[in-house]
Amino acid sequence: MQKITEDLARRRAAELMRAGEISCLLGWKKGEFDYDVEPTVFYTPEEVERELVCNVFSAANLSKYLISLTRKAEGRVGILLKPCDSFSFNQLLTEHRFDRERVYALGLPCEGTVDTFLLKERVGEGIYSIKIKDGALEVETLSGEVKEIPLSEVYAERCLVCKSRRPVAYDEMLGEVTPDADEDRFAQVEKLESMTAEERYAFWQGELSRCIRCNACRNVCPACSCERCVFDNPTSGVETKAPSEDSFEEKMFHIIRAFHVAGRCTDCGECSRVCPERIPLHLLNRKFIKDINSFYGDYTAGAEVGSRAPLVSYTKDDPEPGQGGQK
Amino acid sequence: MQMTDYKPKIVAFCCNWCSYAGADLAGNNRLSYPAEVKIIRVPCSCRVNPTFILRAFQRGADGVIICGCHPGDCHYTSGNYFARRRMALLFSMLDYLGIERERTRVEWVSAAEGAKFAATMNDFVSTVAALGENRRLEDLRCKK
Amino acid sequence: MYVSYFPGCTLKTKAVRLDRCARKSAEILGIELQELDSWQCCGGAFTSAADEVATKLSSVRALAEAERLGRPLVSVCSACYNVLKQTDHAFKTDPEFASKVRRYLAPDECYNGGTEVLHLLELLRDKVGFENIAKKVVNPLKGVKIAAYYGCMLLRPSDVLGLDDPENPSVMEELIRALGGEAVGWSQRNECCGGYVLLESPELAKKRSLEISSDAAAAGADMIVTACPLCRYNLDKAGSGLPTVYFTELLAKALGAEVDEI
Amino acid sequence: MQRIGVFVCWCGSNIAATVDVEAVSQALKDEPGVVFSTNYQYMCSQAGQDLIKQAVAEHGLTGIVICSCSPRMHETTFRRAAAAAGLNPYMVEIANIREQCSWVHKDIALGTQKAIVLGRAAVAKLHLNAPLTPGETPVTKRALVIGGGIAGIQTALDIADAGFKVDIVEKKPTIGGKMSQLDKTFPTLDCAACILTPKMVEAAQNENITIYSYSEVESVGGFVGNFDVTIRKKARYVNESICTGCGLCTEKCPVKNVPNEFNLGMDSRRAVYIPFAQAVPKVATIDPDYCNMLKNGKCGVCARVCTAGAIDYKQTDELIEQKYGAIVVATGYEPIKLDKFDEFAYNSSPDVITSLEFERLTNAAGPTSGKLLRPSDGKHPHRIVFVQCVGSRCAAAAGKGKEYCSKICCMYTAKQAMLVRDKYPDTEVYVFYIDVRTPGKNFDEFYRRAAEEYGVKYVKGMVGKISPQGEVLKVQASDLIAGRQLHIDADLVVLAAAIEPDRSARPLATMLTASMDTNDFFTEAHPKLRPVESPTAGVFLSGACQGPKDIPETVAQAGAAAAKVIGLLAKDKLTSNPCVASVDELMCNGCSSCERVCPYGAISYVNKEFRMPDRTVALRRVASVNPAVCQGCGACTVACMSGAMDLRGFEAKQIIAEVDAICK
Amino acid sequence: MNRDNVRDEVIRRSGTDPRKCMKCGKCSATCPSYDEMEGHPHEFVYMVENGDIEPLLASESIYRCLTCMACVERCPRGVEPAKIVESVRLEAIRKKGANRLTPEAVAAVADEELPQQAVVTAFRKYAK
Repeated sequence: MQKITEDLARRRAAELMRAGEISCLLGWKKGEFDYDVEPTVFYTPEEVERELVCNVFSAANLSKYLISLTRKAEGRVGILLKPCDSFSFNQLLTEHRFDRERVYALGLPCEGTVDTFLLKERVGEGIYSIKIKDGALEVETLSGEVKEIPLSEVYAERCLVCKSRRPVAYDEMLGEVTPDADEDRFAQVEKLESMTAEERYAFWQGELSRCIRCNACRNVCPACSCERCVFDNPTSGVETKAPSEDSFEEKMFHIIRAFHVAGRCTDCGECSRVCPERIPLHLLNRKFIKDINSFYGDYTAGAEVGSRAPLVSYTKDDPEPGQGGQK
Repeated sequence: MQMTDYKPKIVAFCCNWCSYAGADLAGNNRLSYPAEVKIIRVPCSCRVNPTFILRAFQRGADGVIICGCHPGDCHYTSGNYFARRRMALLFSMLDYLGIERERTRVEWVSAAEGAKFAATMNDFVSTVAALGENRRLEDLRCKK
Repeated sequence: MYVSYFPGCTLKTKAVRLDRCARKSAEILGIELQELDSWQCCGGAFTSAADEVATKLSSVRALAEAERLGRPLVSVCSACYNVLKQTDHAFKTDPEFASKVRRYLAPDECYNGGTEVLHLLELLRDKVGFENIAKKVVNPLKGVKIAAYYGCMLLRPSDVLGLDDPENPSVMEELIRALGGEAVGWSQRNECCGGYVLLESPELAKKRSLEISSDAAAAGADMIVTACPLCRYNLDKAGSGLPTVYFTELLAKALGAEVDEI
Repeated sequence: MQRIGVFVCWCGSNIAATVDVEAVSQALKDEPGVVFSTNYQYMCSQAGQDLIKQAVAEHGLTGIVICSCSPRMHETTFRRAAAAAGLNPYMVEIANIREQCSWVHKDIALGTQKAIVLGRAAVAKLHLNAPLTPGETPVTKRALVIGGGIAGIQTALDIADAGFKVDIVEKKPTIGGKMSQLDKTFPTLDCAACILTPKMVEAAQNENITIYSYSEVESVGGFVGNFDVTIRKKARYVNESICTGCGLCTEKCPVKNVPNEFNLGMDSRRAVYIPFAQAVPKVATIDPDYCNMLKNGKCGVCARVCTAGAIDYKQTDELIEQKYGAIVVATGYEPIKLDKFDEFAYNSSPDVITSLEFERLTNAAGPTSGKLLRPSDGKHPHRIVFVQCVGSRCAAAAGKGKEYCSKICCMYTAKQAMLVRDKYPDTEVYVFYIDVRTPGKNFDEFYRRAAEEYGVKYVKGMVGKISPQGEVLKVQASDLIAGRQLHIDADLVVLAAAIEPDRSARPLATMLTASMDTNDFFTEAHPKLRPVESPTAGVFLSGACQGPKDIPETVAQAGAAAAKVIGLLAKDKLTSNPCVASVDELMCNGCSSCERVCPYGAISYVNKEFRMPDRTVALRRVASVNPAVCQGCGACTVACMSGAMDLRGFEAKQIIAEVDAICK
Repeated sequence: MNRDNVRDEVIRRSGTDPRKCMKCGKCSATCPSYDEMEGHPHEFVYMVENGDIEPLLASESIYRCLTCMACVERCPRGVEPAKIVESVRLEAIRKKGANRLTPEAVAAVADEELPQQAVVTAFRKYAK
């Protein structure tokens, strides 16, 4: 995202707030370091003008916060939506999770966000500060060295294969829509599919064994917006609070989580972004998306409000289970 | 492990109207199938939550089969169509995770198909038995 | 349209007209019948026994070659069609047979069940279309009453061959009508001429054939048309006096093809 | 903590022979919460039920587990016993150790082990059971009968006689069905019309009965006691209330070549027609496929000749919405199409006919005025061959025909053969049979009379091929007893075609959510004990829609179905199944997933204020289930990802407890 | 081989199940060769089912079946009698020296126009 967009966003949001159009704004502000930009709610135009950050580190999908914020806040809530976040926004609307009238959405153009893990790996030592330049990051390390890292080398995978940079929901658009990414979103899933069952098993055992059940994936996921998660619900029969001795617990959690968001997941990639163990959780969701597309025809969750999700509809000649989509 | 000694644990979810009645008919006609098959009665195949299936695998089941009315014949008109979608996706996911796809199955068995019920169970048990014990996506950390 | 062509042993010798007329007509209809390089005699009869493998190998080889060429395999002779199609079906439905066959085949002639076996009649009906053939007729078979004789091998077993309704077939009648002729209705058209027992019991074959040709005569036919050299031989010998011709002869004549007298 | 009693049934030797019932009751005694465990010879007997009552009282049981036959058999019995003992009837769980254990496992050790596991699963589930109370819904005191043949008429008359309103929906222009096409009926040789038409008139005149002829059921909603049905009354272009049935229009209509379906196409009718003289309602119907006025606006003869002014070319289909408490299916049968049996030359010779066509040829109101004449040349046939089992008893592997016995053919063939010999003694009659099946009152005597007194030649064998040749049909057949192949020159061949359910039955079953077997016959709730009820509550079965039946059986079943309907309509209120979905509003996201999968429209949404965990109050959209409409399938429970939706009696934690017990 | 083994082998080779027969006799009604046989199609099915194969092996009937498949086509039970006849015939001619047909015999009946097809077919059906 360009500096110009950040300026525009600050100006417009503050204007709206001063005019009483919105009572608060869901946006991002700088955290402890330049690279950890975190979601926040601004209540005054001054805060917005001073602290709102809209740049390649504004990765978090804000749409989920609308559920609680619209319940609490007075008047209309402002929100900044990257194109991918706008799909989540629509999906939440489809599920009646907030009232559209209570929200004013400012659409942001996006060319990708930075994978901070990748950046840290690339820099190789502690980062002191970051300056965003055209197409590159100027990183000053703790040892005082200044490195220039091309953005193209540290864009997040989810942005390289982004399903669409064309926003599907906003009240006003700040800046120009950027061209779509052209990499194949399902290449990684296909690679796994082409492995033998043994290899896949080994892959996922290695990945999922690292899970510490911190619930970060669940908490960030805009589709995981249940009032109370089944894994916290004593009547569900599967309530678990923490990793148990049972060797299957984490797999069950992740499979069920993926299943619960199947047909609703917009592939925003937040789950993998926040995972402290860097488990590629999005590959589970993407598998469902790929299967849904091939079994039941292309479907993009959140592309339009009110569409019927694949798991709550059917046709009489759907493929039989276990046939790999064959009818 | 000797294949002949190995008895897989099989959980069969049967809808009350067709498949559970089909299983009863298999009994009425004295059509035998392995005792490893234990049936759980549900009103409809659409009552089967993927959680139940994963829970069965978690607790040591080697195979899980869901039986319902034939598509178009659901007592509740559409339950099995939803079940079919859910299971198609879930089974594909389990396969993706490296759990053999032969361990899960959906079969449509009507109340009149006692013979099909018994034949299905015989086939399913021998298929699962041939795979051996389920490795259940074990967590590396839990390995002794 | 390019198709692979399996002429069969008899078409190369005693039934040259069946073959020549088929080729000439195909040419006029824009079908390229490409004779398989290395076909061998199909054996004339399909042995239904599950443990017969060697006798079916020549058919599998032909199927394999057609598969490599990626074209349907067309036959004009009822018997070849019957044997090829039944062999193909056995190969696709009986894994034990398929695996036994593979042991006899060279690696490069392996068959994967991908060949569509067609009788020329099927090709004309389903891929060319009788209405298109009718447009190309230059010598309509006007005023000729023709009894279409199917015998057994074009029709049975119908669940494998699927060429036509085994009890009430119509493909040859439709062809006759497309060529401007009149097809007579008669009931012995799908009964056996006794072909297989010709050498074993000539009198039985003769009895059967006479029954068939007399029924055709009783129905008022001027001639019988067939797709099988053996049927033709038997019916000719039956002694009812009714001439028997191949369907390709009628086709070639109606389409105005020049076919040398043999 | 529950106090659970376990009762293991021997079922005589049905269970006890392959399951060590003592070992089962001993093993289950050690399960947590089990305070009493025993076994008994017949738990379903009065003595067995008394045992339950006694144990509940003595041990203060809060729930019981019965290890016995299938719950589909005796769940209701044991629930009643529990209620009689003062327990909530839903505190009963059944472990099916007969159909799904003792009858299918021959090894006693394995059978016993499995029975114990099944018992444990039932105990584990019962621990989580909660008392349930059925809801109550009112009953609409009106019945719908679908199909106006003898089955539908009889059912309607019986229901009407009990004082309830009943509507008959018949897709044809007249009621009467197949029976109206028959000549005589076996084994008494009554004239079909003589016994049927009075009933048709009775139905028309009964003030409790409304006949919707030329009508079809368009949609069915609701549930037992409260069905909402839409009936499409097709436009017949004749005002039914004005038409006097004089028939003048049917004589003057210039379109004369319409195949007459009542005579199976063996003669023709006009474009405006009354199917037969005794039709009910006796009103004309215009066939829009043939009427020149309706097709191109040129004609209008019928309107001109109709003195009553009943013709209405502008008439359109009418949709009637009506509420019913019960629905009776009486859709009947059709003979199968014989396209795949051309070895019998049905398509190539007009003199090869079906038995139903033969009925019309011998019926005084038929195309030949009752004279038996060959369709081809109108000559009297002197040698007739009847072929039985045409399309019946065919294996699926044969790829054609039906697997079942059509049941009525042996008898009507005997009747037809006998009548031919009676009326035309110079006619030679052969019947080719595989078996002659005559299990009915006076049936075998009837068949023997055909052979012994009337000289019908019964040949054990089958016809292989029929060759029409000139005027004769050359019949090639086997005589298995003589060991000969027969060659008969017949003048007429009559094929006893298999019967199959009417084609309207399948879509109707879908509307009614009533199950069907693989042959499209409606399935009964229990093959022996509930033969006239469909498994779908409030839907009953009458006549051949449930399986092949002759007239006496059909009438008996029609009366039985009526009795069941009367029993239902006599109630003011129905108690509904309490095993329905219920929503935990605190957990509901209001996402609408459940609503979208509910086939009954039982789920709606309300906005409610809730105190949130952070002590704020929020207005939230939450689901609400109508327990009278919910049928308890559970589709919503899986669509709900938050787990807010659960199914009473089959709760998630109950099923998981069963899974755990089984996998232990 | 004992009687049961022969029966099992004949049935296995035929690929059919004679127990499906309901004794309707349609095969024998259909058979164009009926009068030439002393064991008729339905009897083949019945005798093979019961293991009475010896009399069939000795019977000329096995060489009178036209393999026209009419019985297969018309059997309402899907029993396929012609395949049973063929299986019995193979049982007979696979025995050493039991070839039914010799080249000399063919030469004796062959005429100018006899199609090759007739010869190859006869050898395939009546000789090993």
